[in-house]
Parts: sequence; structure tokens; C-alpha cells
Amino acid sequence: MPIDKIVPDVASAVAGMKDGDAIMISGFGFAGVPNDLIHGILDTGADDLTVISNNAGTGTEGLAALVGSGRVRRIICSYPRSRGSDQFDARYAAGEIELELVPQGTLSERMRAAGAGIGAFYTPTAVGTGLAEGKETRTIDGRDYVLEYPLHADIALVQGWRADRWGNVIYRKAARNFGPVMAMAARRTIVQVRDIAELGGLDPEAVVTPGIFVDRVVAIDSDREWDI
Amino acid sequence: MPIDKIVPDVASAVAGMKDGDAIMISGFGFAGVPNDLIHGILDTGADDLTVISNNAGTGTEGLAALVGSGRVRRIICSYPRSRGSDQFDARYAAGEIELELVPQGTLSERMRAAGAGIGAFYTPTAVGTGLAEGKETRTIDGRDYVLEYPLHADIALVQGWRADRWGNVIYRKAARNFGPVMAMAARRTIVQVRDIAELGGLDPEAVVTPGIFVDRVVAIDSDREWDI
Amino acid sequence: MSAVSEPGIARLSRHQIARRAAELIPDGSYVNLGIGIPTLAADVMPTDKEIVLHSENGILGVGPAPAEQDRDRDLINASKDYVTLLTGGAYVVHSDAFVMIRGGHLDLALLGAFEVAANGDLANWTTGDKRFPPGVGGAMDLAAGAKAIWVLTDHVTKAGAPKIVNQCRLPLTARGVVRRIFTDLAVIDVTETGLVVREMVSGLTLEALQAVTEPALVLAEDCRELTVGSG
Amino acid sequence: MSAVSEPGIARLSRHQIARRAAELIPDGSYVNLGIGIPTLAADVMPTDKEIVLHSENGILGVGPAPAEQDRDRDLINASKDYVTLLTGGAYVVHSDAFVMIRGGHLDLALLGAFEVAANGDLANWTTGDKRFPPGVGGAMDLAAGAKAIWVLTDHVTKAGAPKIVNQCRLPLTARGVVRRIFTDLAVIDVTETGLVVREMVSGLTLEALQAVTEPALVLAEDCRELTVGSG
Repeated sequence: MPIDKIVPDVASAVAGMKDGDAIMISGFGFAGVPNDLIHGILDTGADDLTVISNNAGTGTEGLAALVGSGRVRRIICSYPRSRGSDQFDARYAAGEIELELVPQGTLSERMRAAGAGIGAFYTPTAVGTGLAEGKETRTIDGRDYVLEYPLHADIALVQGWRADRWGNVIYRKAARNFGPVMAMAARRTIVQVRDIAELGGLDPEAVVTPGIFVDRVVAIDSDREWDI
Repeated sequence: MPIDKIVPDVASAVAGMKDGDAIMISGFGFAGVPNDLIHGILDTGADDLTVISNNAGTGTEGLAALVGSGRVRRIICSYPRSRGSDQFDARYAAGEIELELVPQGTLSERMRAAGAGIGAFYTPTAVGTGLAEGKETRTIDGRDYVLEYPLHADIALVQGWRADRWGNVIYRKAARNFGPVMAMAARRTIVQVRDIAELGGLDPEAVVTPGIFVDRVVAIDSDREWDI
Repeated sequence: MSAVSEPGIARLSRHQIARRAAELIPDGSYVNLGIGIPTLAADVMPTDKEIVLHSENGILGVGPAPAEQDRDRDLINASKDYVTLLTGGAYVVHSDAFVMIRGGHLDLALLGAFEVAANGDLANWTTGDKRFPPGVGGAMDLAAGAKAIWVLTDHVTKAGAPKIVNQCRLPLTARGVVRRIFTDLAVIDVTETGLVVREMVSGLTLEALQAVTEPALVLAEDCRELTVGSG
Repeated sequence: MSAVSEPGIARLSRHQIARRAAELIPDGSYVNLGIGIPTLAADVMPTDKEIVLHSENGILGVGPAPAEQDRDRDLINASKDYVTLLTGGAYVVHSDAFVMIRGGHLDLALLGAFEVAANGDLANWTTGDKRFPPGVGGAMDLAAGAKAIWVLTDHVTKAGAPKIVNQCRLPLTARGVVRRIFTDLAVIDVTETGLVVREMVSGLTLEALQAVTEPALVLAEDCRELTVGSG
């Protein structure tokens, strides 16, 4: 039977969400955020979620809408507060959302470790700072390091640019950011793309996320500018 | 002044080699081996070298010639013995070359760690085997891991396909193998390519090794089939 | 002549072992084929399934061997054989090929073996002969990383000794990882309660199979004849 | 009115601080520009040099801001400003952008600061105000990873307090990493023997500068006037 990871719509793409799931969401600022999939998650009604993303959402849609829904118990990110992060700021001030702040490079490296089967790694980032408090440290070749553990997720929502039925994905410009490493880290990876390529339509030298890391692909052919 | 990493010939590419240098050499079997650069190293007369490569050379040229020259004190690889690895086999049998055998995935992960500033990492590979003897182990979330350290090198010799004057490189098919990760790991990375692209001639979405990881590029326009 | 090489026993060839394993790979799987008998499976993949083959050197979607005039020195697999790329395949850097392996993204690895123990221990990387340099390649990564390990091997050594043993004598590749064993005589599952024979070649009795296998074997209730091309 | 804001003192604007730092970046460098004054350097890079700007979100070879009609929502830098890609630039995955940072491949990072200590300690990620959620972004990775850190900052806080201090009071970003400080008043090197003033704006005395700087300052033998456009 031909491998076919393409699903017809957002509802099929996010089917199987459960309360309590940890969800990785691609994007950096407003670039590369899978807004349609995020609203798909909202529509499932899933609650008690952990969100893992670089930011915490701005404006009223996308990640901000998810955070504002009250269904996110905990967020793991590097930079929650930005111009327009009112939804997060209010929940945080009210003590309604837990925040785990992770240095940005450690955030993606922990994702890669999860995807790569690495049990833990030593990083020089954050040594001697408040973000290393309580963490194991070690001196290696005269330099100090902090021990960091893999960051797994139940689901990754990723915005790509084009994909084929095997789940091979290419991205567009700086919208690539966290997508490929989240695709490696999550147990189920769901990618929204602008359009579907024929199998063989993507250059095998230029595939960024090979299909082995992808479970479902949905095409969203829209120019909509979200309020994010 | 324009950045220009392109050098005119192999001798300029390998200039600065020192006795005692550790050299990473790309390639897997006969695919992706930078044979011209290897013979350039031989021509420098540098001695007491450590070679880090997946294999230990076959036939009479390339890596086998370097190993056979008697100037390689130590080799770090995953799979030294193959059909035609007579040069290595003889040196090994005579006790004239040290061998550090590393599981293949650990080999490239240790290179990546060196390139990525990771101090050490825990891998499940080789747990409970002879290749983990004497190494620190740790149980994380119920699974056993071995602690592995980064693998640095003074020089990486890499075979690419095309490159530009900034040192951006693309590869060809399975000749890509260790090139990109060695380019990250070495203090000086030297790439031989088939031809030079104009700056902007490589698709920015498809560059595999960005120029920041490359120090020198030399074009070798030859179809020569080496005895390897 | 040992009992298992009697004329009435329909022993499989190495190609047939590979083909039987290939037939049982679930549709849509991501699979690595190790050196030895497993490599032979590449050219006998069932045509009614889409199975994506992985090669450690950096290929996802390995296709069958090319015609001699189409060989490309930049396109070989981890066994250094010339291969092709399937439509839909991709090239990746070596370290990412091992992200796939170590990270548990491969559904299955088919590996060769010197010895397999009743508890799933695998020895397939060195005979320990000090005269020759050892080589490990990707064997330990695959054994530790793939979701399931199937071993493809002759049932006994050239000298006739069992390769399925109570405990490995040779240096281990990984502990407790083998899930299924395909030999020229049988298909055997490694389970928590012991080795279960799922398929045996025609003409073979459990007693004869047990005679060339160290650990105790149990016959599966639905044990069937081991034939190739039987789906 | 403090001594350093007297009319005769040629204080630099934020843009001029950025421009002076940009002028001193060695030709051919790989550089990251942090949030704040450093970001302003992107648009004033010397045209006689080729400097490759890095952005944490996954760009190597960041170009200047586009005209408004050419803005692309998929092409922003880590400060979320619209940018362009230089010819020769490339897009990379986020984790590889941090391989470049953590692995010591960047020659230089220009960062903002709340406080810099005499020993090179940097505090630039949180004021510790519990009313607001903290954000760290890539600050700690850059501070720990780049080969050299230059800080670009106003010399004093809005309230007139020194930002160059004996010891940081705010939570640290990294220990002992700052090599050079560019302010509206001076360019100061952080050395093992203390802070060395390399450049001062016209009309300023060492005494006046010292009055707004906690640690002891030493005048470089070749201390020159801090002006922009002086190469």
C-alpha cells in the first residue's frame, strides 16, 4: 500500500489529541507558526496541555488564543514576553500558567537530544546563572557545564512550505526555525504546508525534514494574515 | 574586502599542517573521500598524525596511501577492515598503528558535540559491551547510557560537490556522509569540490554546510578513479 | 551428517531467509538492513508494500542495485554496494542518519549474528580474534536504537555448532534486543517466556531443531510451515 | 545635571554607538547582533568590509531591512524585525544556528546590557522584577558561546546610575565573558588588569567618566577621541 501521510483537513490532522498532552509548536516570533493547526487543537477541546515553543504568543490568534483559552497548564519557552503577549502576561500574572524558562539554544538542543536518543548532555550555556540553579554541573577539560535532559513531546505542530505523501518537508526562509528539530523530538509530528508536492517533486539533496520524522501532512492554501 | 576562501591548488589548501595534527577525513567506503587533499597531506611530509575517519582505507591510494606511509600514529574509526584494507591490516598486525574503535553513530555524534560546544553526552549505544569498558555509565529514566566526549580535530578534509567563495558547500548523493559534521568539528576545514559556484549560485534553502564552518575551498575538476 | 541437513528437510538458502524476512516486514515500515544476509533483502522487497530502507551512510529510501552501466560511485549503501535512490528518498548527513537510528525512529533493523542468546542478547561485531582488527560499524547503534531487531542467520555455524545459545560467548553488540530470528530452518520469536518457534521448514521436527539450538524451544500453537512466497 | 551630560560633551546617540562598534568589527567576521542597540548596527555596517551577520532563528548572512513593500513574514531576525538575506547567505534549522553559537564559531556577539562588571560578568536578561515574566532568549547561549562579547549600552541608567559596576547586582547572563564595552561616552576594554579606556568622546575627562563608572578606569596610552566615521 502506498505510504500516504496526507490528511484531508485540520480536524483529521489533529485527531487523537488527549488532555494532558505536551505539544511542541514551531515558529519564532510570527514566522513559521502553524496557526491553522493550533486552532485545530483549540477546536478539539483538549485541556491541561503543556506547550513547548520559543515564544508564548502575541495578538489574539494562534498561540495567544491557545494560551488565552486557559487550557494550557504549563509553557516551556525561551522568551514569553514580547510586544503583544497580553494573553500570556495576564495568565502569568494571575498565576494561572506555569513557566519553565529555557535558554534558547538549550531549548532546541534538548529537542534534538530527544529526537536523537541522547540521554542527557552537558552545555556551557547558563553556567553560574539562575537558570542553572539546582542543576548538576561538571568541569570538563577546565570548562564548566550544566547537565540538561531531553525534551520530548506527544505532538509537534510544524509549519512547513511543501511536503509529499511520504512526509518529506521543505521550509521557507526563516520560517524553518524550530520545525525540523521538533519533528524529530515528538512522538507524533503534524505538518501544515502551503501545498503538496508529487513524490519525487522535492529535490532529495534539499529535503530538510525526511519523512521518517513526519506522521501527518495537511495542505492549507491560504494567504491569511493572522493576528499574531 | 570580499571574503574569499577559495585557494588555487591543493598545496595552498593543506598549507600549515603540523606534525602531530589530528585530521578528520570525510568519506564512507569509497564515496566522498577527498583523495586529492589526502595526497596533499602526504606531500607535506607531516608525521605522527592522528586520522579520524569511518574506515581505514582500501587499495593503494587515498587514505590507504596515508596509512601505508607510516606517518599515521593513531586512527579513530568505526570499521577499519574491509576488502582491500591491506595497508591498514599490515600496520595493525605489526603493532605500528594505534586503533580507537568507536561505534559509527557515536563517532559522528562525538564530532557534532565538538562542533556544537557540547561538553559530553550520554548515549545508549554500546552499553554493556566491550566498547563501553572503563567508561562512565548512568541510568536515566530507567535506561542505561554511556558517557561520551567530543571529538575535535586540527583539520578536516572534506569532499563536497560545489562551493562558493564564502565557503557554502553542497554535496552529491551519499558522498555527503561525514563531511558536514566534520566541517563543524575541526579547527580548520578544507573542502575539495568539483567546481566553484558564483556567490548566490547555491540555493540558500539547500546549502548543507554554511560557510562559517569552512576555511578553505579548492576546486578539483577531475574524473579520476582512484585505487581505493 | 547432522539431522537438520537430511535430504527431506527443505532448508532455505541465504536469499530465501532474506526473502522470508522481507515478506513479514509490515507495510510502511522504516527499515535498516545490516551487512550479511540482511543486505540480500533489498532486492527482494515485496512489491505490494511500500517499505523505506535506511542506510547508515546517509540515505533514506534506498532502492535496488542499479544496472552495471548506471553505477554511481557517490551512491552506495553502508555495505559499500552500489544502490539507487527511490522516488521520495532523501540524502542526509551521517549524524542525522544516526538520529534516526539512536532516536528510535526506525521500525526495524535486520541484522546478521554470530550468536543470539535466549534473552535476546546479540553478538555480531567481533569474533574476538586478536590477529585481526575489530570493526563495529553501525552494529551497536542499530542494535540499541531500532524499535525492533530481527536477526537473519544460518541456524548453525559452518562447524555445525548452534548460533542460538543460552548465553553469548562472543563479545556482545547489545543486551536483550533481538525480537525475532530468521534462519534456514525456522522463524523463532524471542519472548519473555523463552524462544517460540513460529515457522519451521518442511520435514523438520521440533526435536531435530532443538538438537541444533541451545535454549529450550516451545512450539507456537499456530506454528506453520516456513516457506517463501507464502505472504 | 550630571557631569557627563554637560553641553560640551559630545555624547553619542544609540545609533552612533552601534555605528562605532560596527566600524571596529574585523573584516570577514561572523557576528551576532543582540536585541537593543546592537540591532541598530545591522543597517550601518561598513560597506568596505564583508561581515556575515548571524541570527539565532536560523539565518547566516542577514541583510539590511527591506523596503516596506518587500517585507516577507517568513524573513525576520531574532528581534522579530523584517530583514533580507545577503547574496551568499543561507537558512539553517534553529539547532544548527546554535551549533554556530555554542560551538564557538561566531567571532563576535554584540549584546545589550543592564550591567557589566569589571571582571566581564554580564547581566542582560532579567531585572528580577517578579511582576513580569522573565525572558532569556539566546542571551545566555551567545554570552557563553561567541569567541568575543562586546557590550553596547548607555553608560548610565535612565536614573543616572552606573551600568559598569564592581559586581553585578542583577541576575547574571554569563560570567567573565565581556571583552569590550561601547557606550555613549567611551569604548572600554575589559582586561585582566582592569578596565582600560580606549576612546572617549570629545569634552570628557577621565575623572568625569570615572564618576559614572564604579570600577577604577585606566586610560590607555593611545586613548583617542571617540568619534563615528573615524575608521
